[in-house]
Amino acid sequence: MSFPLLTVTAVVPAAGAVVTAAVPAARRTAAKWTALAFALATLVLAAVVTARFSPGGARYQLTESHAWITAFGVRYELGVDGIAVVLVLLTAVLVPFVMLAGWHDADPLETSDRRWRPTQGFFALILLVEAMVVIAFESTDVFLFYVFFEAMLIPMYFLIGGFGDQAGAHGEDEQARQRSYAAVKFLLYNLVGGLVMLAAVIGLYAVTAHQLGAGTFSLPQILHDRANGTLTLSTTAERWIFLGFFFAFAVKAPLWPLHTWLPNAMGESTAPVAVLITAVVDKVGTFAMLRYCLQLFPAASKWATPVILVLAVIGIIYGALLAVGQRDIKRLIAYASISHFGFIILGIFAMTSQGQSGATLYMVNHGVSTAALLLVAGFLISRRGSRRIADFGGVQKVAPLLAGTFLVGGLATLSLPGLGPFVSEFLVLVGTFTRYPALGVIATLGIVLAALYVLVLYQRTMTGPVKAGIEGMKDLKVRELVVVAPLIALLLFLGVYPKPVTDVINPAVKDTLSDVHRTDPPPKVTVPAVAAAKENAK
Amino acid sequence: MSATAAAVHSLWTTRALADTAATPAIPTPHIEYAQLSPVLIVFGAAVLGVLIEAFAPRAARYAGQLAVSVVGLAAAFAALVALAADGYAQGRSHVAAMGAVAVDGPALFLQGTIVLIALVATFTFAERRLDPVAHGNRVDSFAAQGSAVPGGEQEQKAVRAGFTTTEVFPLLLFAVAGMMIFPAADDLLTLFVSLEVFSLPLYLLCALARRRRLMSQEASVKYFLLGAFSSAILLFGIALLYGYAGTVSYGGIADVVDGTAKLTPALANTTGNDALLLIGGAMVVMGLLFKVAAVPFHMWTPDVYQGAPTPVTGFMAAAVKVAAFGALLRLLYVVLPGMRWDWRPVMWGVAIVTMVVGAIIAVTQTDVKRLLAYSSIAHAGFLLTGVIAVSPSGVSSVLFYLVAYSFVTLGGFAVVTLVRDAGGEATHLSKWAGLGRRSPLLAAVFAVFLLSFAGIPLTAGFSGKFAVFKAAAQGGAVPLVVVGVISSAIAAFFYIRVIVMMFFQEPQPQGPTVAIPSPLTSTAIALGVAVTLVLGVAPQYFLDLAGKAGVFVR
Amino acid sequence: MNAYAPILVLGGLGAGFAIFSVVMASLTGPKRYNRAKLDAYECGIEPTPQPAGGGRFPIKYYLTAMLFIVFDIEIVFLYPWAVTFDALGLFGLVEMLLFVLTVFVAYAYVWRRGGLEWD
Amino acid sequence: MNPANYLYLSALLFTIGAAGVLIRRNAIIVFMCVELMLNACNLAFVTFSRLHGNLDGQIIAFFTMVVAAAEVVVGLAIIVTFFRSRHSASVDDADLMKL
Amino acid sequence: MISLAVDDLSYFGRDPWWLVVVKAVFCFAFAMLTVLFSIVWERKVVAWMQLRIGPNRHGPWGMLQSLADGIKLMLKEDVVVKGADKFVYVLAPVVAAIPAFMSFAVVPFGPADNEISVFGHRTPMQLTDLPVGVLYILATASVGIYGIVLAGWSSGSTYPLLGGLRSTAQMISYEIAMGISFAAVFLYSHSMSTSQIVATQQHTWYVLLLPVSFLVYMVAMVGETNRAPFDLPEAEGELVGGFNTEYSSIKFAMFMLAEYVNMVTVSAVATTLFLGGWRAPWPISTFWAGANHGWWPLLWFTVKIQLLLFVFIWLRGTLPRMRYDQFMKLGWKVLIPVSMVWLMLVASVRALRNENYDFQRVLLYVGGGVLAVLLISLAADVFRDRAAKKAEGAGQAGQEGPGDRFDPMAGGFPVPPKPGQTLPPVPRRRSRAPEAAEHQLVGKDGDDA
Repeated sequence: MSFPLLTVTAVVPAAGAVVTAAVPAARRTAAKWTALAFALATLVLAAVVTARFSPGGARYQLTESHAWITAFGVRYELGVDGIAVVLVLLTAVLVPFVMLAGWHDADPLETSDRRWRPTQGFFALILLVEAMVVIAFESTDVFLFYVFFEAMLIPMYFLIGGFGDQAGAHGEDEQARQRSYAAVKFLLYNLVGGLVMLAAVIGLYAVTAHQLGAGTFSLPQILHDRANGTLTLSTTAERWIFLGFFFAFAVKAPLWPLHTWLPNAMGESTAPVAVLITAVVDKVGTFAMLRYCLQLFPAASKWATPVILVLAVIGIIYGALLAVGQRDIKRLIAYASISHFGFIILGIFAMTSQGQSGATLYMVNHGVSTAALLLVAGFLISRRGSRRIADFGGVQKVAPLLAGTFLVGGLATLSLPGLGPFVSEFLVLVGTFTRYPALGVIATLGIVLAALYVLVLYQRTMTGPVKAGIEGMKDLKVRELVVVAPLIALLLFLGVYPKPVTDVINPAVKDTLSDVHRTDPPPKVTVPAVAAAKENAK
Repeated sequence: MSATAAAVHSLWTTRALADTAATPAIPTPHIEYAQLSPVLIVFGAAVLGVLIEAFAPRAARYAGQLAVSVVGLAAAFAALVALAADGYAQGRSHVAAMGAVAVDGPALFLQGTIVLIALVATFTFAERRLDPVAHGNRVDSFAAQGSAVPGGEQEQKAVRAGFTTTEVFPLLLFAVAGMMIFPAADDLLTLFVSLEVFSLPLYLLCALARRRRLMSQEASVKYFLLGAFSSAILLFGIALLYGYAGTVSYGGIADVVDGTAKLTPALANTTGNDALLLIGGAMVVMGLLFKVAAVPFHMWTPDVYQGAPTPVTGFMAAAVKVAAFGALLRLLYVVLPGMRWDWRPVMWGVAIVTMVVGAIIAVTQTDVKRLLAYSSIAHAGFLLTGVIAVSPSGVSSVLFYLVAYSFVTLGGFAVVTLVRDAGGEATHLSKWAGLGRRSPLLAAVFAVFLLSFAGIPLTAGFSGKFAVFKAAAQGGAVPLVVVGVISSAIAAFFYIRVIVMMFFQEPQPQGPTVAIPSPLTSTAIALGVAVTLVLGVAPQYFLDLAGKAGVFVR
Repeated sequence: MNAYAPILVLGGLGAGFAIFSVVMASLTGPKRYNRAKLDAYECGIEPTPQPAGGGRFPIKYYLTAMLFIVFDIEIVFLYPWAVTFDALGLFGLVEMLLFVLTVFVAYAYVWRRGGLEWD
Repeated sequence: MNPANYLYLSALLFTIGAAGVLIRRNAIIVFMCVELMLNACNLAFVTFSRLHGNLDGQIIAFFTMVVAAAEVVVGLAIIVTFFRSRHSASVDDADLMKL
Repeated sequence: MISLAVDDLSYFGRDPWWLVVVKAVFCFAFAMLTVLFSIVWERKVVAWMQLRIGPNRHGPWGMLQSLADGIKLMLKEDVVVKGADKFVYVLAPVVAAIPAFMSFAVVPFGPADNEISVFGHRTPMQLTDLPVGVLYILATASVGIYGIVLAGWSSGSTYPLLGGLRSTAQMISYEIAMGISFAAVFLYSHSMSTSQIVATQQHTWYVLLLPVSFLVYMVAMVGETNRAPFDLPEAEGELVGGFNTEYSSIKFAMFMLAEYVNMVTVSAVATTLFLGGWRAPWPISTFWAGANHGWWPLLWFTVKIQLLLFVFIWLRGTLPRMRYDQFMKLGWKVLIPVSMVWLMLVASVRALRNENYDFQRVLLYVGGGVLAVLLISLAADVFRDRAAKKAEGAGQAGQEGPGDRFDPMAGGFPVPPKPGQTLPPVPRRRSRAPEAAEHQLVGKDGDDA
């Protein structure tokens, strides 16, 4: 048996969570460093996984397979394809930054906030989330995936509710109420989604058990059996089960109109936790659409595509419009994220190779860019103690470095060419145009709006006269720079040279497309023309 | 009148020759004592407990009772394991004691579960560290003197003298013995008698709370009146089934229902009357549904759970459910499979209503014990979905769910006993606010239990729920699964609410304190956590066990 | 059924006699109203409005009644057993000994805890 | 005599008992109604026993009596305790716990 | 074979209706006459024991005294007290009286095989018989209790209520011991039908086979009928007239009648179950084969009943009334265990004999067991006495006062204690109940419910 690299990648952060939680309460700093060490170790392991993954090789690599609950036909099956590898790596990269950014967030002694927040708990929970997300990306067994898909809600719930942001506009009681409201809303939305998926999972089991004799959840096996015809889903069954799965993923992703938990959750949690939500955990939703919805239920996916695409486009426009109107920095970013998730889903369900690889790339880029923007915003907010846009003004005069990084993050969010998101957004739009030109055109409007909300945000907060309460604002400290600088570097790198990532992604996307029995349509519009149109839009 | 033929009576040592000739010898019944040994051991321990009550000096009773209960239950469990190892759970399973008791997989499995539950419950019963020391005596959760009027002079005297009701241990053991027979009963008479054997001690136990005695007595009266009512209904159902089939043995009735029995003229007459079968079956099932607290028959649950002493509530919530579901399974799977087209639609309805009502009403509760009561109702609904599957996997999934649910419940109620204020246990939810700040460990443990109730993956509750839903889906009850999933979501809301209270709300200034338990309660709680996690992460062994045990003997 | 009919006849006879006597006495006897005479008898003192504390009486009587029920029920099993004793053989003896032993455990408990004491 | 008549009587008694349980408010009377139901069951058992020509029903009647007796003992104990602490045996007074 | 011949009870239930009526009237008359006679008889005997004359005005030797009493009561004013529940108040005496008569239905006055001829119709000398005859007797006796308890309750007065309760408690307490002593009889007779029980006593009366059962039954039957020395419900000193305090006129007479009929009934049962029923006593049966045939059995039966009634009267004339606690103690703590142990002993011996163990082995097993129990009990007693003495010694050392010892026989006469002196404890066995605190089945403040 080969070395269980994938398991170890997930186990290390989990073990880290246990170790961190076990650090004595008084030794906060030690706990932080322990957690960071484990996060970095995970990063190393993720890097090793990426290195060991050969893009042209088998579809699922580094596979592991053990019996787990034979009574349910559940196996402990891990394996990564190109998409998963990239996302694992993204997770592993982001978590150390999240930790560094939130270094003092859960430390009553280091901040003015005297609420009871155990430092060990905070870091342990982050590591736990990381472990669960990683294993969800790695698993090739539907049940295994489902278990962690659901289970990661609990640590996230505590992170949102227990370590929330103190910078809200109202009194302490009101904040506490808001916080727990946000946490419960987050949990209930996702739990309901998960439970609906549970019904679908059970339905899938019933179908496989009925047709194969023994129920199975193994993705490769199901695909194999479907390919050789031993397993056939009736149209009705396939559609219902697909809807069950898709509902859960759409809640998680989040897709309009199931998105309403996200602004609350992101608004009430601290910036690092918000990064965890939007850049890491939500990616599981889009990832699962790509992997499970499309591969397991190709026919149903095709059946549902029109509706989903429309919803995605609505999400793009709706998110962007609401972002424009926000007065709260984090909520603004949250709505921007909703808009971006619309793009990702659009790319996935456009069913073209450009669209899907664009969507995958978008997941990565969105992760990095949102992380950069949110973390910087977090620094900003914690300095002022407020997240209302109106409370800021002229920051670039007192804290130029802060303002600068904020600008870069913002530009990445509006997909400025040269930064990572541009490439992915471009690919998504191209992929959509080739099949659904009308939707592509409407989606492009989202970009215009993105420029609007980002630039307005920057203008109101950073430029103009220095407002009261901003005068003494300190610029970024070394720790904060260490957090932001690599992320910006990464954005630049991905914007200029995305090939290493796309190389890994593309074979997996092709496989997925072939599962859906779709091929790229013959081009109707030439690519340069689209690019030109896009440039004009800018 | 042949006087010489009769033996000459030489005082009272006569052998009645002539008379024995006249009355033919009745074939001696054959009782397999070895196979009934688990139950007999528990009964023996209970009787021993009564003797201890009668003869041991007061100071020695507590220790003696505890020792007898623990040893008795452990021995019973050992006997069960030995029986199972001998193959009585599978190949050698058969009906013992002249057709009264089945010794088969489900019976042994459920009995084992009940015995273990009782063992843990014994620990919580024996806990004496929680209540403040009264006049130099450590006291448990039970009334100093059950017969004394609450607040009366007699009670004060008893409290001063440091009396405790050590009778609770024999009562517990009697109840356990009844519960052990209940799912193993293979004729309706044994079913009824064992139902009463375990119900009567429970009625009494409910009335014996040390604090809030009026409430406790009220709970007991309610439980008793409704329980007696339901058992009367069950009995009438038995009468009708007997009238239909001319026998009360499960196998015999099943034969008649299937039409494979030899028809006597009387039988031909009664079997023509389907009303007997339908009404009788319905009434018996009603009696059992009362015990499992399924919805139209659930009215007693919240009040009784709230009023009873918390250790008793925990025991009841766990063990009664196990026993009653065992009996329900056996009844539906052995006696009435022939008419499943009649009872399945009804049970569908019951299951749906139970799940939904249990979950919805729980949302409005403000008392932890009532909340858990409604949650237990909702769980009864989930279990019913497994029962409806009518397949081996239905049986095994219900068995598995019962194990998972019962230990979590026990642990949950054990945690409730620890949170106390001046008036005893602080069960009002508002008092639990901020508990996570005051004692994070306890709150975390309770949160684990709640998450398990809610069915979050990696907990026992999830495995159980998955198992029953899976069985139901395979049995074609997909809509039921959907309803189950929806009510799980509703149920999740109120579990989460408690967690929110504990972790995200500021502690009240006059909030409760958390008592430091003795190892007894700690063991119960730790076991609950262990079962929650083990069954959540690696349930395979237990699923296998339940799967192997899932075949009824007939 | 016939074997039971004579019982009814005898019962009817007894009932006829009793009812006849009671009715007759109410006709034959004198009627002299006297308020004091119709009061409840309490040795000449003013009678209490309700008997003995509002119709309540010592709980010992309840206890005795309950104990009676418990032990009387035991006899329900003794009778059929006794009638068929010879046919049951040693099995019957052993089972009944166990049964009686169990009942006597309860008996011992009641005795030791003062359930049989009157003071 | 037609055994069906006994069954009708038994059903009638059972119904009266059940109605009493549901309607009456005094715990003792409720309880007596339950006993009435049990006795109705006994009548049914004995009738069916006669109908089928086997003794099972009569034996069950024995056990029912025993169980009823045990129930009486336990039930009266509980109700008397309840009554002593409240000076009322009405179930309507049992309202410390509400829905 | 006797057992078969009687077991199917084929001789019963065949009489024409007129014969049934005749026999029923006979039973009724037998009971009434015996009662009338025994009331006089009782007063005569008691008077004789107390060295006085007794009734002597009505009829020869006062033999019509009870009839005169009856007529007098009939003409008395029928008072219904104010607080009474009228209907139940009137019903109670009737309820008490009817079952008393009904028990006679299954009492065998003679052999069960068409021995006698009434107007040319051969018939058994018994009104009817049931397979569960003795159960029937027990059942009717129990119904009689309702009469008493209803009488006590419906009077709406304190004394009757307490009297009724006492009487009920008393009757049910002794019913258990009585029931158990019957079981031993059934063990031998294989039947609960009275005729069969008498038939199986052909060779040996059960009083010889089961002496302990007989004694228990004798005690229990006195308790059951509320007769002296167990006439606590009517204890004049404490409860005035007990349950019938508020009754007068014929209703009172009904209770008296019921009591005496019950005496006759229990005597008849005792005769049937233990004294060979209608069979001629031993020396007669050996030399006179016709003694058990024809109408003669009626004679033997009557004689036996009268003898038992004499015992009742004798007890009344001799023994003082018991205290209530002593009475209950006797019932619950002596009669029940004794009769139960006895029954088990009888059963064990019989079972072993049935299994063909020889007599010595049986004696060895059973005797050994009994001996062991006795030894254990003895040892326990010794140890407890030692502990008690120690406790007593400790107590006395503390409380012994100087000089003012009370001499109950100062100056050769019994004298009461002076102020400051206390009566010495009555020397009696220590109660087996250890401490007062142990009595906790009942609360001290639990005097009412």
